[in-house]
Amino acid sequence: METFVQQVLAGIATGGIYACMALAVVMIYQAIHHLNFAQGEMAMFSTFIAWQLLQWGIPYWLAFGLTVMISLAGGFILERTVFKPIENAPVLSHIVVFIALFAIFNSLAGFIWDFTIKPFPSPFGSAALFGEGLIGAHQAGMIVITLVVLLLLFAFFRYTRIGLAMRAAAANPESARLVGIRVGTMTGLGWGMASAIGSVAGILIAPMVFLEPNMMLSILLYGFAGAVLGGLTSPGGAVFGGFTVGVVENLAGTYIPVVGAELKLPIALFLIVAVLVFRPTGLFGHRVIQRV
Amino acid sequence: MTVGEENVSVTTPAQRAAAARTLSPGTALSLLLLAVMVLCPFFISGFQVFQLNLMLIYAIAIMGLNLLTGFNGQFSLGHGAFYAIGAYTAAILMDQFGVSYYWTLPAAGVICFVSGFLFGLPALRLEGVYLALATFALAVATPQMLKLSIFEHWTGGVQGIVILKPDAPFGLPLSQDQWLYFFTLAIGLLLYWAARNIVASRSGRALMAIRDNPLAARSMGINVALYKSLAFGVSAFFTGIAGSLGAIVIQFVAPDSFTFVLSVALLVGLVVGGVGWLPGALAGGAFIVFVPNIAEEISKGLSGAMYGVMLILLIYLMPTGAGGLIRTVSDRLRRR
Amino acid sequence: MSASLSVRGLEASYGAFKVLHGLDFEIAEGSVTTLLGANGAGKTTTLRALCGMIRRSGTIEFDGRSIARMKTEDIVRLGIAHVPEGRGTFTSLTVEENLQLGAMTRRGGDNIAQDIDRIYSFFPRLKERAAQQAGTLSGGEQQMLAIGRALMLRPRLMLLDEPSFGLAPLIVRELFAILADIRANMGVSMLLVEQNATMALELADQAYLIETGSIALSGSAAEIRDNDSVRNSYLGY
Amino acid sequence: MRNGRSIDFALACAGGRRARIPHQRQVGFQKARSGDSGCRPAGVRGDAGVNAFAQAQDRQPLLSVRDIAVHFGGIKALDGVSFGLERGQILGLIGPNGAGKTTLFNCLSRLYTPTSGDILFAGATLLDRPAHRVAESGIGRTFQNLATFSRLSVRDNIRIGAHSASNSDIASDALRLPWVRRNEAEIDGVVDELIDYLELARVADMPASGLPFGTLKRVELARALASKPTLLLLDEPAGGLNHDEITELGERIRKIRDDRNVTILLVEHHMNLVMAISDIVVVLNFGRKISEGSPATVQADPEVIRAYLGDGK
Amino acid sequence: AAAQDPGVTDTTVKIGNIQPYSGPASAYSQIAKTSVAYVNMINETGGVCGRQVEFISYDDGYSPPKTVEQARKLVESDEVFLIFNSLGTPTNSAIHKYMNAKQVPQLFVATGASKWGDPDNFPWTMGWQPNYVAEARIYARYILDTKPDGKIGVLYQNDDYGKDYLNGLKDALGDKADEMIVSEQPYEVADPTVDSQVINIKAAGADVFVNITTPKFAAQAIKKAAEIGWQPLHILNSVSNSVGSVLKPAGFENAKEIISANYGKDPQDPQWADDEGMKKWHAFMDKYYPDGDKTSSFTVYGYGVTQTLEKVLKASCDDFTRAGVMKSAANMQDMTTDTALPGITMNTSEGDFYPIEQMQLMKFNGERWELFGDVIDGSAATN
Ligand SMILES: Nc1ncnc2c1ncn2[C@@H]1O[C@H](COP(=O)(O)OP(=O)(O)OP(=O)(O)O)[C@@H](O)[C@H]1O
Ligand SMILES: Nc1ncnc2c1ncn2[C@@H]1O[C@H](COP(=O)(O)OP(=O)(O)OP(=O)(O)O)[C@@H](O)[C@H]1O
Ligand SMILES: [Mg+2]
Ligand SMILES: [Mg+2]
Repeated sequence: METFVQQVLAGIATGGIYACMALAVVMIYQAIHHLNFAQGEMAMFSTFIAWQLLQWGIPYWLAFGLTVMISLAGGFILERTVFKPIENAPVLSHIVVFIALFAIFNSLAGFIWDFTIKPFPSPFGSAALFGEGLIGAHQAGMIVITLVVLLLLFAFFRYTRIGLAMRAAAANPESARLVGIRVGTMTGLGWGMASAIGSVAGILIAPMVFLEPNMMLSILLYGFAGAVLGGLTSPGGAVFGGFTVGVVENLAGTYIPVVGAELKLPIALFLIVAVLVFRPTGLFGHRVIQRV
Repeated sequence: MTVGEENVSVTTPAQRAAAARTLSPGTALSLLLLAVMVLCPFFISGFQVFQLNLMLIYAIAIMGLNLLTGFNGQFSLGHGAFYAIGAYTAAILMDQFGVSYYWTLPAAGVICFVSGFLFGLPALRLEGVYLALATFALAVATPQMLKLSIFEHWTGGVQGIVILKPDAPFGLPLSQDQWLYFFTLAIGLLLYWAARNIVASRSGRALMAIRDNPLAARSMGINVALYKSLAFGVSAFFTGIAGSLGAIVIQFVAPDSFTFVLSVALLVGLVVGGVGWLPGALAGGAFIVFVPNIAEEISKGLSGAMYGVMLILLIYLMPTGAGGLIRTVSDRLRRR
Repeated sequence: MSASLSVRGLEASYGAFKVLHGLDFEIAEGSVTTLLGANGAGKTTTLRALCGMIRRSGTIEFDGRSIARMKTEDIVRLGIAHVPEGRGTFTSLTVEENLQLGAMTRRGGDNIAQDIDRIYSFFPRLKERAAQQAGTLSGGEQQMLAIGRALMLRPRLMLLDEPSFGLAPLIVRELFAILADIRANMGVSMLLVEQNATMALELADQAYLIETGSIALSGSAAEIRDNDSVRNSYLGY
Repeated sequence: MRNGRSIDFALACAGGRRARIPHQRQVGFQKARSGDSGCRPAGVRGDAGVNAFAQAQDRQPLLSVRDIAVHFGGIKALDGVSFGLERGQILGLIGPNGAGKTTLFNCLSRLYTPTSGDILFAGATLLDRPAHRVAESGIGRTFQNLATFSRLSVRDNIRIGAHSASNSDIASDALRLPWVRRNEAEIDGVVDELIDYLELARVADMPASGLPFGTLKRVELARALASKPTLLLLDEPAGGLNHDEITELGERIRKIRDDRNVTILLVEHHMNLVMAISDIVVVLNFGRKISEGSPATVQADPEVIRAYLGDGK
Repeated sequence: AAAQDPGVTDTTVKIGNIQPYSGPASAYSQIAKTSVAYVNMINETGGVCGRQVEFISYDDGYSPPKTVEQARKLVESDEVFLIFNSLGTPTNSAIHKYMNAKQVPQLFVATGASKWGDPDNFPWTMGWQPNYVAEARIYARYILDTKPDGKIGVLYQNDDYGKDYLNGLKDALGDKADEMIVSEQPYEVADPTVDSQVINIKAAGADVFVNITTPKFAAQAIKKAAEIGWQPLHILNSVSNSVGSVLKPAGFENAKEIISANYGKDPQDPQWADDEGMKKWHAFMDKYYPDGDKTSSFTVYGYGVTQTLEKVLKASCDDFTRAGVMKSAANMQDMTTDTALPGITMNTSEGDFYPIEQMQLMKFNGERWELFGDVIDGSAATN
């Protein structure tokens, strides 16, 4: 029983990591109706930027803000430069370019900052809060920030015209142009926001897993899983999904005999796919009906 | 007879003629290519033959992926899994049961068809991104499954399985590399022929109809669920055979040989070769084998980045892959 | 009076295949011009070319200002609304969101709500479906939505590609009444592509007949109405 | 074994398809049907189909819609509609936008399942058939908003129409076995005939995307006919056609009914067309049937005028 | 000159090397970079046996098929003299047979798996570092001495490396293994954290924590254990006992009292500040690999292993053939390197292909490792 509670708490703590990333995933999905496989590496790169700024002695929150700004601009510019030439290329070609970006960011980061792990400071410290330190001050802080980002995102899509424009641009670019939406700008903005959220996620995650070029490799997958489980169209769902994945994974690893420990991740993923089979657009994603 | 068609009609015969004209160069070209592929093993080093062999093997795997993604519109980031199943089938059969290498191919094919078909069933309900995640999950889970200690007796666990490379039969004056190359080439041609038949057949049309418009396809009497699963099965069949060939040529299988990187490589190969264009698989295979080496030549420390940059440039050069490029070029020629 | 839209030598093609072979036509301020033509003649292509949805060449002047090089979104921002062939519904969004998008480029959210109500008063069915996913609407309902969305822009020029497509007779009549009303009270000029030639010619001032991408016949609506070939093939009397 | 059966099938179907002389048409037609029922893999085809054809000759009507309702959440797209349709008739189905016409079509092709009510086709219920087994029972359709296979050539689009009327398995297809080749030849025969019949020769080898709207409507018609339907559902076939083309279409529909003995259910908003070619007209409004009868009676029905036609006439 | 083996001329010798420069394992490529730098140093100081060394290093991204390709490229088209220090167990396994069939030395492979010392079946393959099994034995014996009735929890990487350690530990504990080991928790390299595993081990009531992890996860585990206020007897495998790249990130206060074993000197450890060997190493780093990471144990490793190669090659001058090199590799007597701990020597023979088998235990005092006990021979640890 005690183990159970501990594993759940630990699951929530790591789930926080996934939830952060899941938000970034939802953001990009709303903007391009697809997953960006380079997103994790972009977040990692942003985190290195933050780390560099801190090394230069810039105070934490200033560095934080700067990084978010840089990532926002970076994401926007990246989309406008790299993807402009292939605007009309099929989606698979875009996915391949995501993969290329993945390779580029990963290898650049290793080249610039090498592969040895780096401690990353937490603004909240690591004091044990409860669960005998299972949820420390940092985890708590991270969860709070995640929820704040969630609210902002939710409001953005629900109540702002630009949010609506962005969804429209992703859903039907041609018609979007016909109502005067600058589709390119919207996509760029979407990338910007996604990479900004990604940078926040990275900065919050790094203190827990240590900063290094492969930091996000698996976390992105968990982020996808969380977002997809919750429903890619629902920020709230994504966060819920993230936490669920964290908890389920731990419980699977602890309680499923024989293979549990060895197959933590596969089992978690299997469960998610199982859920999808029954709710093909995730737990909270809204179903788009096709008709003739 | 309406105006619109007059319009069209003007162009059609021209295009038909053009088609006729470009057809012969097309076949000529492919025959030339074939000739080159048959002859070159005699003029290059064993190691290069080995590389070409790998290229062919990846091409076969990509061809399988193409049937699923290009012709049926289902998106898979997990084909490395089927490649792995094929490879392990071959390795286990040869290592534990002393089966001769050529019998492992059909076995691998069948096993992969079944697993592909079964995976296709839940995948039925998933589309686009959701399917992408499911398949990606499969890719990520594969090495861990292969490591699983309860299968260790067969899979050799983390240590993997070492197998022996076959010699050329009936005392043919061929090195192991050359023999395996021709073996692979033959299998590849056979599968290519089969793939083309499928695409040109009733089943193939059903697959493409589902890709273009599932609802209409259903109303035309196409059992969408069945054909989608079949697509997965057949696709896995091809990729699995490629996997077993891979195992035979590499002489070794281990979980680390089949990480998600492999699945991603196959997808990249598919797109570079041209989605929905079977011969593109060759270009894709070549990309998988050679481009990383080129990237490494340029810069060791940044080989990853170089690879990425080259990939992007390639996509700029041919946004719809080699297939698309060739199509546009031949269109240009036509208009002359 | 200043030509609201004037087109000279408009050409457009799809890939290798040229569809428009140099069209010239005018739309006077606040007037309605209609394009007639068999299917495949190039009417839709003309409208698409005008608002930059396909590559085109020639001179296109809107209020004396060339829009031949402009991007679609900028052209729309000048107040040119397009009811496209195939309706271009945002199928995954709600009916209401679709209408809001129509007003996307209008600065200030001021009286958008009123305009939406106005659209609802034109097409009550849309009001009943306001919160529904637009993709589930019936064909005709989606057509109404497309028209409503275009009106939300408060356009100065409307490009209407078969607005009566799939609408019930009663609604068609109402639609033309609405168009007439808008034209009269708001001075909106219109380029109308319509298979229902009878009603189109009733509404229009000017008319052009397109055949295989070039203008075969032009004149005032009245003249065209009396042309025999048009009578036979478009009006049927 | 498998092949053996399929060869009979080819012959049987051939027998059916070659039948062109009026009084034999009926017979030949059934041969074709029972023929391909014979060559379907066991299990794919239930008894419904077979009964259908047994009963088809004597029992009328061909189609009877019995009090069907379709509800989407609160929306009653269809709310207890009943009508019958006899062999060889053309029934015009009209009504305001959103009245439920397409929804009814979607029920007939089993893309939707009625909330209540039943649909009998040739005496057997359709509701126990999945959508992909409707075509083989003899119902073909076109779509209101084009649903062609855009990347495929017109010819392939039509070939796909013949899917349900032929048979193969992916393995034999991959090996291009003799009987597969025979089937393909069989299909191509049907397709070529339709291409001539609907004057599509000029566009036959072009991709569907980018063809003019009216042409694509004809492609859909050809595709539907390729499955040798007994009942043909046409959803607004005249959309985007001018007066001339509509008259032409009207004649074509009649012709199809006559020389292919197809029964036709037609949804259209072009009154001249509907009233010109329909034997009976059914009017829906808000998912209910508000009127039924000969074109003349319906046109005169004040209810219909108020709800649909308007009195501007 | 007499018939020479491929890759050798009177003035040059080609050495091949395979390491993951790309992909998840790319951290290790620092080793190869160090080797390259070291070879430059050799060449500037006259090369070996009057020959300049040409060092060809390829990337295999830690993927066995790619390793095979690269190995064949080195052997068949670059025609290298030998392949040196190729990294990884699965990768080396993939070329194990090939290298021996081709009779090309597969020298000093960069993995501690026990299978590399099998001269009867694989006379052309030799390891270098103490193998994992041997190291595990040392820990087992330490546990049996200090906590004979301790409850052991093991955190191990779920691959050959982790399992070698685990098995080594088990058979050294002998029949006590079952009762003593209360929890075995595997983790995947793909796991973001090992928190859950650490918690399970603690929950199982373990008071001895055997931490068989690579640097990142080692640091995580150390940090986590401290966060949840768990102070077992913490044994950390040598793979991750670098002060600079593990203990510092994990936090010195958290790393206090950790036990580990080592055979090389830690560059961060002040006690080697004016040690002859380490001075050489620092000089080398400054001159030949200035942008190298001095806090990482990889650069030390790279220096040590390449120096061993240098010595072996120099020992083969009179018979500079592949066979000759293998002979002198199999004939090390109390050979040492600048970076090896005092008293740690390399010894090999026809029957013994394990160069380094000795290690010394050490305890972290909060800022540096304190060696204690005497140098232990892992191979002899149990008997
Ligand atoms: N996307 C496209 N690709 C290639 N050709 C096209 C494309 N769209 C239209 N065309 C061709 O351009 C010509 C004109 O098409 P357009 O849609 O303008 O006809 P239209 O006058 O609008 O008639 P309708 O609307 O009744 O189809 C037609 O011959 C058509 O085949
Ligand atoms: N899947 C669905 N979900 C919700 N509502 C639906 C769905 N399908 C149809 N409807 C509603 O049911 C009503 C009937 O739709 P249907 O397409 O049958 O109308 P219709 O008679 O074909 O109209 P039209 O003449 O415009 O094509 C419409 O109001 C539509 O909004
Ligand atoms: Mg048009
Ligand atoms: Mg309808």
